[in-house]
Amino acid sequence: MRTNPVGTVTPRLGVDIGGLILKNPVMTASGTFGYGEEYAAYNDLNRLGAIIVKGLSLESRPGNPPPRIMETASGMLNAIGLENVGVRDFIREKLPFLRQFDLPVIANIFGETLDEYQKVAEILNRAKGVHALEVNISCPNVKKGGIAFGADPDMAAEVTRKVKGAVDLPVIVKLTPNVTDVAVIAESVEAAGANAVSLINTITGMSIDVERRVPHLKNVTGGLSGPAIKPIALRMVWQVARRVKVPVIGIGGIMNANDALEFLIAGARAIQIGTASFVNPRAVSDILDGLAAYLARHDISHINNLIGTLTGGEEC
Amino acid sequence: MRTNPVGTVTPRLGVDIGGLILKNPVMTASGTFGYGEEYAAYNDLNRLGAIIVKGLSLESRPGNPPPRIMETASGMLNAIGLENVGVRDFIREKLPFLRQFDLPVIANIFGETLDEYQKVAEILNRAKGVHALEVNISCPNVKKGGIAFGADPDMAAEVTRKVKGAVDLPVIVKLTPNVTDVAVIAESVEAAGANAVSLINTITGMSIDVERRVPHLKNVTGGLSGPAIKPIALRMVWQVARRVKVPVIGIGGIMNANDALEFLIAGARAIQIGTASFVNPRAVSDILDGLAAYLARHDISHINNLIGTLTGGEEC
Amino acid sequence: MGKSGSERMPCGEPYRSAVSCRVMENRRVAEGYFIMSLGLPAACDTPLPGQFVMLRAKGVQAPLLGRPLSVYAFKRGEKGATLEVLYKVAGTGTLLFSGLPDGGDVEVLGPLGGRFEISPGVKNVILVAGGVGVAPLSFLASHCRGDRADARPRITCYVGAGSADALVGLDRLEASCSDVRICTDDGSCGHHGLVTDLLEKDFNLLDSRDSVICACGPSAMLKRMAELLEKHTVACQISMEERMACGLGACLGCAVAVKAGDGGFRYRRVCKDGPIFDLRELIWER
Amino acid sequence: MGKSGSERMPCGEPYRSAVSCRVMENRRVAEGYFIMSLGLPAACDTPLPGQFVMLRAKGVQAPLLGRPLSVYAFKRGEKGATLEVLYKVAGTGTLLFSGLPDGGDVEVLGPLGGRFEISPGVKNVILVAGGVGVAPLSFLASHCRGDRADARPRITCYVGAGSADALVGLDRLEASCSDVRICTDDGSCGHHGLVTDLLEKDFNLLDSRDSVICACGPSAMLKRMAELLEKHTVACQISMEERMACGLGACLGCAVAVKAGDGGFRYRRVCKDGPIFDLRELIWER
Ligand SMILES: Cc1cc2nc3c(=O)[nH]c(=O)nc-3n(C[C@H](O)[C@H](O)[C@H](O)COP(=O)(O)OP(=O)(O)OC[C@H]3O[C@@H](n4cnc5c(N)ncnc54)[C@H](O)[C@@H]3O)c2cc1C
Ligand SMILES: Cc1cc2nc3c(=O)[nH]c(=O)nc-3n(C[C@H](O)[C@H](O)[C@H](O)COP(=O)(O)OP(=O)(O)OC[C@H]3O[C@@H](n4cnc5c(N)ncnc54)[C@H](O)[C@@H]3O)c2cc1C
Ligand SMILES: Cc1cc2nc3c(=O)[nH]c(=O)nc-3n(C[C@H](O)[C@H](O)[C@H](O)COP(=O)(O)O)c2cc1C
Ligand SMILES: Cc1cc2nc3c(=O)[nH]c(=O)nc-3n(C[C@H](O)[C@H](O)[C@H](O)COP(=O)(O)O)c2cc1C
Ligand code: FES
Ligand code: FES
Repeated sequence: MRTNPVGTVTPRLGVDIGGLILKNPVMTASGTFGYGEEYAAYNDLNRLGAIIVKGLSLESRPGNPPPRIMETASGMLNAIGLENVGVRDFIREKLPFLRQFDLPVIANIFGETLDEYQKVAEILNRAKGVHALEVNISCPNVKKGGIAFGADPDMAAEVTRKVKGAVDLPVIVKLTPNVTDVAVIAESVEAAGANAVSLINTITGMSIDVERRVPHLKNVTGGLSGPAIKPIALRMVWQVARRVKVPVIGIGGIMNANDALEFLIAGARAIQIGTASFVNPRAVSDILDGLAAYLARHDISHINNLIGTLTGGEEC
Repeated sequence: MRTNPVGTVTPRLGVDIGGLILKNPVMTASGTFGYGEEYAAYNDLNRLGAIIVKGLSLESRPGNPPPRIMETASGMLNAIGLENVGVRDFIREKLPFLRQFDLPVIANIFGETLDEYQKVAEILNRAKGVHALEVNISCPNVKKGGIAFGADPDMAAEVTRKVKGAVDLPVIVKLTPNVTDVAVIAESVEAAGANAVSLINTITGMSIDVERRVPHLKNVTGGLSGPAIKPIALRMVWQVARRVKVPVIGIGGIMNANDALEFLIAGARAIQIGTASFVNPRAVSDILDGLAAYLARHDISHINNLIGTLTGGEEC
Repeated sequence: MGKSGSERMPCGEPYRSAVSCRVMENRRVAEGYFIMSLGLPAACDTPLPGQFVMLRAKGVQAPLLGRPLSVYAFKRGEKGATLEVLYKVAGTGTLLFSGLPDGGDVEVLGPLGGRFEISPGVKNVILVAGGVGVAPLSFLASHCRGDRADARPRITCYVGAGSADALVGLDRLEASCSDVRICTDDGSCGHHGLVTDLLEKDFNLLDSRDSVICACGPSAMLKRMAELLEKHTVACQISMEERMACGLGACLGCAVAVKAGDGGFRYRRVCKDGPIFDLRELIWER
Repeated sequence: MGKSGSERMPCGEPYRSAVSCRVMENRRVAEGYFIMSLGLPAACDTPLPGQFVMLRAKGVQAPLLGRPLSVYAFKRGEKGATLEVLYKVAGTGTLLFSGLPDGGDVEVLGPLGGRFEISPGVKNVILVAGGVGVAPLSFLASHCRGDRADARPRITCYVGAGSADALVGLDRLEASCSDVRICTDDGSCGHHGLVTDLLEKDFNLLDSRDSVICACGPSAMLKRMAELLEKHTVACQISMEERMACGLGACLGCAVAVKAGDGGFRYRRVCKDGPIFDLRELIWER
């Protein structure tokens, strides 16, 4: 295990995510940091709060036909289609690399059925070097006619219970923004035992090539991420943080320390960096530095004294 | 009534919106074009497909305390709070100006109760020079604990029926994007008699001043509009256009003719220009010119031959 | 700032539009303060003191919205006109402006909004400028000079800034005003203290039917002035600031609260009903 | 393209990062085609033929993502190095690049991806360039020249473009190649027709164990080549293009379908597993 060579991790940044203690609140968002290897030459992985790996299913999945991505105004659409090596290959081929670091590994998981969720969770629970699970409930449940597990409070709770029942690891449930009231889903998974919730996953969008009159993505629709969605993500995090007691992890369009601070002030206990890593492979490190600098500049002794300290609004 | 001085309105652009015949599909979005006066020095209003005026309630409303707007990445948040002169003053003070033009006027209406919707609709139905109503069902129903009428299919249908029952004018129902499945709401208001649906209204978002730890908007949250939301709006329009038979009017982040074409190809019968008018007060005219140029360049004899002609996707 | 060539209104006038124009010079005049000169076509409208323009860097996607800047100077020349703005780097938009090279392209919408009104009888014009608030007031001062010599009022200008480095536009003010009184928060130039303190001292001189105060500055300064003027009757016009989207009165984004007849309040649009308001009309705390 | 100064890996190497560098020259070489020279720090890695960089204009918010461009030339100098890219204006990002002034700032990430592999035994290198596909091939040709004189393969280059105006980079190709054969779709220069037709004619010359084809161009060209080569055994490496987000292999956005052992397919990442692929490995229609 490598040690931190620069020592810029300040004790004032530590956070507790449903029993998982992180040295700071900066994590990588699933699907945007690979399995860590790709970014290890760009960042000292020992410094990160945690790494959340690309979503894992029971068997490997090829993903969707290309084109899979398209840039939009201040954002991007992706329809990767949850391509992944499968949970067993992950443990065999990817996890050993990550175990070298002083870095909590959070496995993002998904399934097409409740059983698949449970099985993936069980397998990971036995793996050495997995510190928590993040359950992606934003993928369509093929058995239920295309309605995502995450869009229904009862189904979301059911998935949560299944996964919780299968593991001793902390379980973070990752919520979809494509719902009428995300706080209702958050409350439901909290009641079902989730140790934390993370949000938001991507917002479904599309884009058309008007010269050829075809969608830019072969899959027609894709998930929108990046700065464009930040105001929506922030609003949802703020709504959820006022309704649940478990820690809330903020995700969506965080490009710099300022954006990260907005989420923390709105009530997020930690944050995840997604699309920003594509724009700047050192985004996670830069954001971490920026957070530390803000706390120092504002003389805030611990990040917990910043979290959820929004004041001054007058809701009408 | 003024005549069109340049004659660039080509017959190939005419569309039928639930019985209302427009000379072209380019309208102004409610709340972004005032009552027409502000933009009359910048655009020949006779050329527009229609004008949709700022939302009207039974009595005048002061709106929310400032700050009311904030720019975000490729978008803006607004919490105007439905400030308006009230339906009677509109008829007395604003409508006469609009009647000078060869321009269909669509009144955007909202209420805090079903009764208010009905009353506003009745008053407008008797006014000379109002050609259709657009019913904004995205505002919170204070009587029902903050849930928007538009987020519930049954309540959305109820508003639609009330308004339809009160008028002979074509009724367009304007849908909120802050829902799990916008097509369900669209189907519901179609069944309740809506002559057309328009979407999307703004997406709820927020933004924080991290130095002062206060929201940028006094109202904390506001509606996100502009290019940032275009992929989401386009996806919803595409989803709805496949599920309802009534015309669909596309709104959301349309900044130029290319954007407008995306919506038309996705199935929108007409489009509305909102935030773009703030960036370029001639946006509506420029977009109209661009649409005509596209049809000419692609040798498309009528815009109806373009609407809904998306091909080539492979949904997974 | 101009008109579109292609179409004409029934009256024969072309329709207006934002005008693309060139940055002739973009000069740093103090740390964080710049003066940008823009070359406008001859057909542009002549701005009046207190009016503003919405400025956007051309072809950029971000920021999306134009930024309101007061007219600092305007001059007609042989083939066109020159408009100057004096601005402070406050955030993304103004930072982008500050980096525009000479020869860069911007879009200008305007002139917009209302003007400072100095009625013919006025003998004393008192300007109160806080920081970059000097921009519209300097333009106003040069306008007063431009009127018939016998009708010219006496112009006294109070200028406040954080420190000597942030005192901008003094040269022009000095050319147009009878008297320029300076103060800085840190005492590095002129009076040590707030501009409103200096103003307070001179109050007996000011409070007259022949005087009018015109002010522009941070809202703390304007609020303090409102307190000062409570027990006086001298007229006071102020230039207000609020975030703007359209600049034309359509979006209702730039609301400020003013007193309504019934002791209540109503919102007015800074862009259309302002930016110049009667100081006593405004409600500072709601 | 470089390393960050502040932190070091356990091995003592600094961590990598995108490098800010200056546009030394951004020259239009034909209508819609530009060559941009970038000044890189001495510590940068040396790119290999076929590798690419992700380029972003510095400080702009749109476009968000970098744009992949092949390395067209690279030279180390006294104090640093110069990297050249040859690009065609295809949309928003490349349009923005084309407007960057000399002295402008860009961010460069790379060199990324794999290289064209010319094994020592190869006697004939056949390059097939469609349009701007000339960029990586020209760099490859200059590399082959750089090797030991006795080991140098013979390089023949087939270049296709829409018309004579769109033929770019010929000078350098001619300096590095034994033979440059030109064709244009409209016959305005060289052979009238597709580059693949010209190639087909020469096929008996090419199909040898000592030859390797390296190609880069529009997918229609590559597809046609795949058909041509079906009945031949000559090795063929191609540079593929797909939209990219990360350029590092993390996002899985740049997938292309290749044949899998079992007669099926699997996706490979252009940025990490490519951009150089064996032509015969690819699946063109799925
Ligand atoms: C009528 C009018 C005339 C103005 N004239 C001048 C002038 O001559 N010179 C000058 O330097 N500035 C002037 N301003 C202020 C100027 O418009 C803002 O500083 C500018 O819009 C900030 O944009 P930004 O993108 O740089 O900052 P942002 O990143 O948008 O914001 C930075 C800070 O400035 C505040 N701000 C943003 N927009 C405005 C606004 N419209 N008014 C006030 N504060 C704002 C924000 O709340 C934030 O605190 C004027 C404003 C108005 C309304
Ligand atoms: C490994 C690699 C090397 C490349 N080398 C060069 C080079 O040396 N010179 C050069 O001119 N171009 C090169 N390209 C293509 C170049 O990346 C695209 O033209 C560019 O990204 C288009 O960006 P844009 O914003 O200008 O266009 P956009 O507005 O994004 O799109 C315009 C059109 O280009 C297509 N396009 C967008 N991105 C890509 C992409 N990454 N690859 C292929 N097509 C794309 C779009 O589908 C669309 O049809 C390379 C691409 C790859 C993947
Ligand atoms: C290319 C890509 C792949 C993603 N893959 C996954 C995934 O496998 N599982 C998951 O839960 N979220 C996935 N996401 C969603 C991100 O983790 C994140 O929730 C979203 O991108 C919003 O954050 P951002 O705006 O910072 O990117 C993916 C996002 C992108 C852009
Ligand atoms: C300042 C502002 C005010 C608005 N007021 C209304 C309104 O009164 N009624 C309504 O139905 N929609 C209103 N909208 C929503 C717009 O009509 C439109 O649906 C939305 O802005 C999305 O389109 P855009 O991205 O093109 O702006 C308003 C939008 C803005 C930005
Ligand atoms: S900025 Fe739109 S009304 Fe003032
Ligand atoms: S661009 Fe991200 S994997 Fe290739």
